[in-house]
Amino acid sequence: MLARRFGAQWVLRGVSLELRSGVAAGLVGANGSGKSTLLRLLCTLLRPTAGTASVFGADIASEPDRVRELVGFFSPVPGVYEDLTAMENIRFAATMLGRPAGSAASALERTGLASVANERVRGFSSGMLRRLSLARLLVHRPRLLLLDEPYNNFDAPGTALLNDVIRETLAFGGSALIVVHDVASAMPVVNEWFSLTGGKMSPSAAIPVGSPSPSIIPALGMSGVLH
Amino acid sequence: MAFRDEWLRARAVAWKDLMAERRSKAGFNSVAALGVTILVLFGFALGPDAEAIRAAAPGALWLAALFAGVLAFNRSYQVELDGGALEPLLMYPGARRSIFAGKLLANFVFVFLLLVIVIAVSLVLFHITVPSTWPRLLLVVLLGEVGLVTLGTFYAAMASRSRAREVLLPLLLFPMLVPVLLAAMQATKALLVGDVMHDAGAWTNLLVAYDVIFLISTFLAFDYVIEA
Amino acid sequence: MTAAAAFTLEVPNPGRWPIFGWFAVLFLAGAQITAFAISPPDRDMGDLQKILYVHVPTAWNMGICYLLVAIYSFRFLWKRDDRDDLIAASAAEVGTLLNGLTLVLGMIWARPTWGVWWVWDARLTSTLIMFLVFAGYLALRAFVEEPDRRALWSAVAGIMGAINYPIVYMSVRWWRTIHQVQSTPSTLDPTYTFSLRLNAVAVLFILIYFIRRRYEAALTERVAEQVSQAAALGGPLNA
Amino acid sequence: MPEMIASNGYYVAAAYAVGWLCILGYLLRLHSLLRRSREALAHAKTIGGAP
Repeated sequence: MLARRFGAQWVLRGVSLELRSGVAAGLVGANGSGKSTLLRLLCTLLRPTAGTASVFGADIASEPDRVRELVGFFSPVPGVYEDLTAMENIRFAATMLGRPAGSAASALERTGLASVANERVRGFSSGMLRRLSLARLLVHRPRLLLLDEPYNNFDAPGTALLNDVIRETLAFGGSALIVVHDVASAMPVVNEWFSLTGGKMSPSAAIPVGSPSPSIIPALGMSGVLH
Repeated sequence: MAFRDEWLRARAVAWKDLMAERRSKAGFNSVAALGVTILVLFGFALGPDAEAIRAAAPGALWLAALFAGVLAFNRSYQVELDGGALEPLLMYPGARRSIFAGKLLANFVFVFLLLVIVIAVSLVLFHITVPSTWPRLLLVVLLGEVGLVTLGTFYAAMASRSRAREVLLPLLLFPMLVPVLLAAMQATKALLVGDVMHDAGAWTNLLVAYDVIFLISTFLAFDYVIEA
Repeated sequence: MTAAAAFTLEVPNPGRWPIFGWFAVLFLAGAQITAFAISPPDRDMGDLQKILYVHVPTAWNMGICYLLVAIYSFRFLWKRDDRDDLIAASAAEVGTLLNGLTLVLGMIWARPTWGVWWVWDARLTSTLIMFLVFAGYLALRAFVEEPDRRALWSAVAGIMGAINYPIVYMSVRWWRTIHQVQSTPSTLDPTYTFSLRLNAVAVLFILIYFIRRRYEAALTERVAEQVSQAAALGGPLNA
Repeated sequence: MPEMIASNGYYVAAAYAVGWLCILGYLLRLHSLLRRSREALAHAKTIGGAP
């Protein structure tokens, strides 16, 4: 029963979710319902006040290092260094992730930023910034994708690219948890839907479940292993 | 194996900080200018009498490095805070002390360049003749700088992320720096006159002890600081 | 919702602490009067020595406060219990008060004894440095609003500050010292040491009372903060 | 040198005065802090309507 308290307010009161590998789960909920808190807990940016969660067997509280290896967080804030060029940013990410330097070039290629690789990020448009953080995700190749409103101000090719990356991750046995308002864009990839209201999570029957394998998700504590 | 990864990560963090600093140029020039300004002010404060200025030179030199250095410490986290890059940095796997090590390295290089300027200017302004013991003096300057940069980078990790950072960093940092500054100033003073009293050695050993204590304690504490 | 309930903070009730408060004040008065009564006039210091009966105990108890700050800061880092954070903060505030008092009393003692208000001596200077270190600690707590971050950072600052005290003391001591060589109580005549210890215990009672009530106020304020936050963000805390 | 001894008396008196001033001052601060925090709690409870 994962919970996180800010001061007094239980932002998450007992979220239980078990995500099987190869599954992309869509998460909807009003603003302030704790969606991004859940993501930030899963990627070890926040410590849970109560309860546990494990990502592919790695417990977020006791084994944060293993979790960080497995989890990629795609947030609305790109979080890149404006004084560095696109290539320098991604190469820095590759070094920090222990990935080969060459992976930076191919990631920029794939996200269509090869032409601006040596330009400083300061002048980039918001769409280009999103591609840059997607490139960072490509270098990382995490097994669990945590996507926070990924489709916002992303053009059509960008959305297609993002869904490709999600499918590739599911293909190699990874999973994705996508916090989203724009349900339509996520429809092609998401096969389960959940809603989060008032810090509590429940399988959301309201949204038609378009998943090819409608597996019933037991409402186990988040301590259920995502495998 | 793990140590090599941590070193690679630390070096990458240091390189990133220094590159961002070099690109924004304004940073170093303004900090160096401040250091020189402080030296000049010391000259005015202590009056034209050469003897008085020469006696106060060690103190002036280290205080100029301190006040100018404080600006550099807060700035070193600004590169993360401006672009919201702190969270991605915290999400890379690997021990977080490599982030601290990287920032430490970058600040050490930055403050070293600052010290080169401050020392050169003070040699001129304060009519200091380079003593025969200058190698030991260089060692003391480096050891003093290690203490300054270690504590400065550590406390800036907190101050840079809270309100009124310009006030909070000096308030947290200066009292903690008293032992390091005291030892550095005394050793510098002794060595500037050729260490006739032979007490520079004692102060230098003290400086080494302080650096070790503060390096160990800040490396252990950094994980808690950066986690919040 | 037991998990949630375990983490909410209960409001402390004053209980019999106010009575202890009165007892501590009276005990201090009594200790000072006894010290006056039984202490023989010191040959050279005249009755200046009486200042030491309040200066030295205050200094000792200041040390105890800073030790408490370090202990509860460590406990907080280990257990992450908000109460430890609030105790450390209360001990730091009381410690800083005693620190300031020690400095003022030191100056009042230095003036007639050495003819100057301030003396760059090892103990006085390191006490002054500690005052500045914990002024920084209190400023850090004031500047950081977010409770979790404030607690974590002040725990670290408190520990680093406590580590620094012996270091500052040793370095200033080698720099110079004309302070009375730390006369271990045993070397002085017994009535003097008895008076010192009696007053030290008295100040200790005051210290305990101050910290406990300051902690009570801080905890009540934190619970109020939580209750109002919970209300504002929907639903009482342990619904 | 009676004058020397006499003036010492001022310093001793000053020391104890400062001592007690600090204690009484802090007691007042405690009193107001306790009162204010209890008021804040009562106020918070009325808004929250917590049980």
